[in-house]
Amino acid sequence: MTLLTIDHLTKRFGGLIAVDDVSFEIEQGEVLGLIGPNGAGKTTLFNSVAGTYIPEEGQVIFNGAAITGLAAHDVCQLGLVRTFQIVKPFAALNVLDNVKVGAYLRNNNSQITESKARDIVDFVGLGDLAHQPAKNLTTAGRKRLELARALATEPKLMLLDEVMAGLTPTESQQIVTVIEQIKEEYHLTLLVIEHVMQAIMSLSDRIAVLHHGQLIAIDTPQAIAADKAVIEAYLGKEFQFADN
Amino acid sequence: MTISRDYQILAGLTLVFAILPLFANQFQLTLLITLLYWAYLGTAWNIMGGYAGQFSFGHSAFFGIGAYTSTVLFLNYGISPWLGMFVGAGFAALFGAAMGFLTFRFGVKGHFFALATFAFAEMSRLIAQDSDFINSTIGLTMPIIGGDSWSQMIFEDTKLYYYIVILGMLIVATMISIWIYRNKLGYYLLAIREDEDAAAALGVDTLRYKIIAVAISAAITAIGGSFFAQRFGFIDPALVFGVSISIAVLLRPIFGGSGAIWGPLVGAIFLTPMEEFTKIFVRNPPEFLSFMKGRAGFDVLLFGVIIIIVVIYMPDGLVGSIPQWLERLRRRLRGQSQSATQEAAR
Amino acid sequence: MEWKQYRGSLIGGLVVISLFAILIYNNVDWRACLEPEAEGFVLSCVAENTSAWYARYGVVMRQATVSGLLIGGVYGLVALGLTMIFGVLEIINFAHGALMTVGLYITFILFDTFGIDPYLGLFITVPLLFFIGLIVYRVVIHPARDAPHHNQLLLTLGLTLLIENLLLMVFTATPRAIRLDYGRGETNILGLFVMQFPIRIWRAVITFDKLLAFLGALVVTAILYTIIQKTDLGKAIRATAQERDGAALVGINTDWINMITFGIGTACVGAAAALVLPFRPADPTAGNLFNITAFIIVVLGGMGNAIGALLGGLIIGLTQELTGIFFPGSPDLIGVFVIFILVLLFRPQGLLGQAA
Amino acid sequence: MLTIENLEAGYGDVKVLFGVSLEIQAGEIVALIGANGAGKTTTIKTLSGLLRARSGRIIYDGQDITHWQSHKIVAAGLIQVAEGRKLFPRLSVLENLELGSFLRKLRANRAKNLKHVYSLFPRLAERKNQIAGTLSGGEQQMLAIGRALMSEPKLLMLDEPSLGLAPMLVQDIFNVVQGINDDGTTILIVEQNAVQTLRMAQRGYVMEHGKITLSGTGDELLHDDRIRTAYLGL
Repeated sequence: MTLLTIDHLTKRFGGLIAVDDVSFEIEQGEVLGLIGPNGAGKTTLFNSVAGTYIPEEGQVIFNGAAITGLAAHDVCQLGLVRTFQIVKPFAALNVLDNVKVGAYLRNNNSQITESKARDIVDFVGLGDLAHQPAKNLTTAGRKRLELARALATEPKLMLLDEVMAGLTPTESQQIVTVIEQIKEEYHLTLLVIEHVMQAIMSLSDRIAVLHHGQLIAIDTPQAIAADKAVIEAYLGKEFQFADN
Repeated sequence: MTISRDYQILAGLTLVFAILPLFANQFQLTLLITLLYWAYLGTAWNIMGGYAGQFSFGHSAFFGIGAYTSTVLFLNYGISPWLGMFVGAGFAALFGAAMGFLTFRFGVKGHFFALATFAFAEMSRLIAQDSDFINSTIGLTMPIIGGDSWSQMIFEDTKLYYYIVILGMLIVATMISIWIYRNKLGYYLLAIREDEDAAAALGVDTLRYKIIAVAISAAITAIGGSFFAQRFGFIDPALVFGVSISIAVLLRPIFGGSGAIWGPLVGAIFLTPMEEFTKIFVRNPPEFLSFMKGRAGFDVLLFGVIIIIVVIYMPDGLVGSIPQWLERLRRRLRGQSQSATQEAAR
Repeated sequence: MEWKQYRGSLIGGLVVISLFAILIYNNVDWRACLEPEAEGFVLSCVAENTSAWYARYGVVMRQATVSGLLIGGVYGLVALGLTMIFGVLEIINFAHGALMTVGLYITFILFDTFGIDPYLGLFITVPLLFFIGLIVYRVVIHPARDAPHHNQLLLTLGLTLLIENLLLMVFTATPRAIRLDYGRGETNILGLFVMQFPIRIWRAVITFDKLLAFLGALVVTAILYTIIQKTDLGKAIRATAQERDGAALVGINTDWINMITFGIGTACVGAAAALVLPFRPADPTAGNLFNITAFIIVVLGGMGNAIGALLGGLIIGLTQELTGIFFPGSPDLIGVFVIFILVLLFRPQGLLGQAA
Repeated sequence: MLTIENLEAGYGDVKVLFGVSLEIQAGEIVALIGANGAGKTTTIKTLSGLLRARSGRIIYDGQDITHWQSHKIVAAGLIQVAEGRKLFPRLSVLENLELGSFLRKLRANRAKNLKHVYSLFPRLAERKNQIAGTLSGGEQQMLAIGRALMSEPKLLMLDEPSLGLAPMLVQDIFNVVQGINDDGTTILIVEQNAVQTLRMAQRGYVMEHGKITLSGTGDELLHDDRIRTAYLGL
């Protein structure tokens, strides 16, 4: 079943076309990676889907409903949640309270919310730090917190924006494990922007490549790694020659 | 901290403040009334400025609406202030919601929002000064009834009754504040304060919750305005709509710790005696400072200094900073003992 | 959300429509106004328009307009200082008016104690206020430069309370006025020619001190504008306001620029103070009016916009005086606040500012 | 000429550089390449004093400049062309260039340097009165480089000069960079465009996760499969 359909989406900033007529679909239970060089329009695409920007053209259909141009909180209400590239913890609140903000979306009862948040905090491995203010967390901790908060809103689809940026390889590996566990345990569908290639290659079922705002390829990781257009986009035109 | 713990503290404080008047003379009782009154207003401001992080620099608008509504209803229609103050609260909440909707809807944020609240307050003052049906600049005076009347909330003989009223108001306001802080609304407001985009991404309707915060804060403030009118017996636009009210209202929570449940009360406990002290000081300064005798302005000057010091050195207020200082002190002590043992090891 | 995209053009449109309505109503050839031959075309257009307007409304209107424009020049100067500080430091300096009050008292002392003419005193008040600005920046603003915006606003509010009440303690609330012994009747202008004061333009009375305040404000504004536009320092200030990192990368000491800018901004109110003291007595809160109007002008003219400050000053000066006529009995400031809130709501980047 | 030892830096509580060490000899073109988020820009920002180093040392011309303020670093001839250009958008092209020689000791040579920049980029001379914010992307990049040249760099650091430019323009920019180097200016260039950069550079460093993982001459790196690994994770 198709969970999310992005249909001819275009987003402009003044004269700049940040997202240029992009269409693809995400199946229920799938992990779709989204890659592309700096400035390719990945985050803009995210923002246009998640309600931060209003796209000029095209449609976004989520779970059978058109969500184009809906406000971020309404999109979240429907079960589509996003994380931020630059993590945005509620710095003064402790870890548990951060997650409770997410959990309150489905629930008004403080006790139930608390125990649900507690479970999720333990699940992402922040159990020992539950009562630490979020500002005391390390980068890796903040990324986990970002995941936990998003998870607490009981989403069907999670958009992850560079959860591994700024992490050491070990930390990245741990986050990949957490994401895989999340996917299994909560039966989630994921759309993942990532620059750490190793991670995204192993995590994704399919990978979509954006370049200059356009979708230049969408395929399995193996096929993408061999794709001429993708290599060109990343390394420059002449890499094949240099390779020989 | 669980819910019951906050209410335990409140119960303990209530007990203390219930006993205190037994040992207080008339002067001290006045001081206590002033203290509780500012703690009450600070608590109201704190819901909007502290929890939701929407820095209001125009609370005098709500205060004045409250004061004028109950007073006009009382003087012109004989409606008891006990009822009138809730009507005033309703008006203030509506005004606050409208102001909030206009400003938030158009994305006015941060210091621009503060300026907008200031402009709204100044405008309401100017309108009040220009409105004949509320006696324009001359103001309104409560009748002298020659005694105490609970139904009219005028106590000419027994100050203690005002104390009881304001203590009750503070308890209710604090309970509301605690309830908000410990429930969904509070979490949402804090989330909005910390990061609006992140809150929206987690499903928080930020516009709606910000307006709710303004409305609640406005309503509580307005009731404080009604109390002021009853106790002081006289109001005019400069007095109740003036900038000085807006400043005074935010001073206690900022000093005590905005965004903390007990910040406004802690701020009031520290600042009220200090204010009183400076007044006495100016009235009767020591020999070498005799030139200050009778000079107005010293108390407010100190407030200015306090604000500057608070912003630079303790932006989290007393409630937030004291634990940090203790932590730093502990760390320093530990560091010293560590280096001492290292020395010894060598 | 869609509304957001249009609100700028809508408010702009409303302003333009109402302007045209006034012009057409007065049979003014508005087409001439659409040819921007010079930078001052808007102003000349306003002047032309107003002249037609006053034919109908008589002498009160004329007087209000002239007074409004004259004091508007000073408002513009005060706002220019505020907008510079905001442009570079991104701080809304609430103490701007209080610093002007300091300037008023300095001018008063110079006159009262040392017998120095206020206009001559400009050469003392301006540098003095510049240095006071530097000190205030170092001691109060600099330590909190990374604090959240509303805390910085609070900080300058605290500074206002401090200054106002310090002045109150020292000078008490009694207004301190000075009286020039020239500028009434026949006045010799620098030995060049003799003029009769007050002069009359369009049958409106213009006193010597107000005219001088207006001209002085224009001159100071022009000097400052030249400094900002032409000198390396001015370019560095603009560069820092536009792109702080870029400025650092060409070797500009941005922290130093912060301080200098605060000093210059404060020097502006020093000049304004010396210019208005002859007709506005000093009291500890005398700067408040200028402070509030300056905020509104800055919001109106667009934060960090020098031309906008001057234009906004004239508009606010006019508005203030004219609301007094259209709504008799209503305090002057109310129309100004209405404009303020409208602009905040609909065009927070200011009338001349670029869309965010 | 420039030695970095064990540099650590980051934003707020987030650490980005985990002990970066590299060396640049006078007259070289050195390339610093790597995937997005590897820490290249952070390295350059720390070098030019926009970011404070947490630990480690930066030695330039025999002086420890680790804790210098950026205007002092500029005065020493270490000039950065920043990612995103950091032009002054509402100043004219000429004013932008003039500010390049803001420092007093540079003002004497302003006219001469301006002539030099105009000869490198005739387009800038044509548009000298245009507001910088209205230039095209390629012109803005030229202006950014031109502004840096006005500061008489001894060591010029270019951060992603090809970002967002059409391929033909990229080649132009690279030619100019080569030319600047031929005139005797040492160059550190940060790029995603690995192939072209390594062709031009004498030596290169590859960055991953805030560390230098590979280094060698341009040719060596160009034929190293590990580059591909660093970029595509294969």
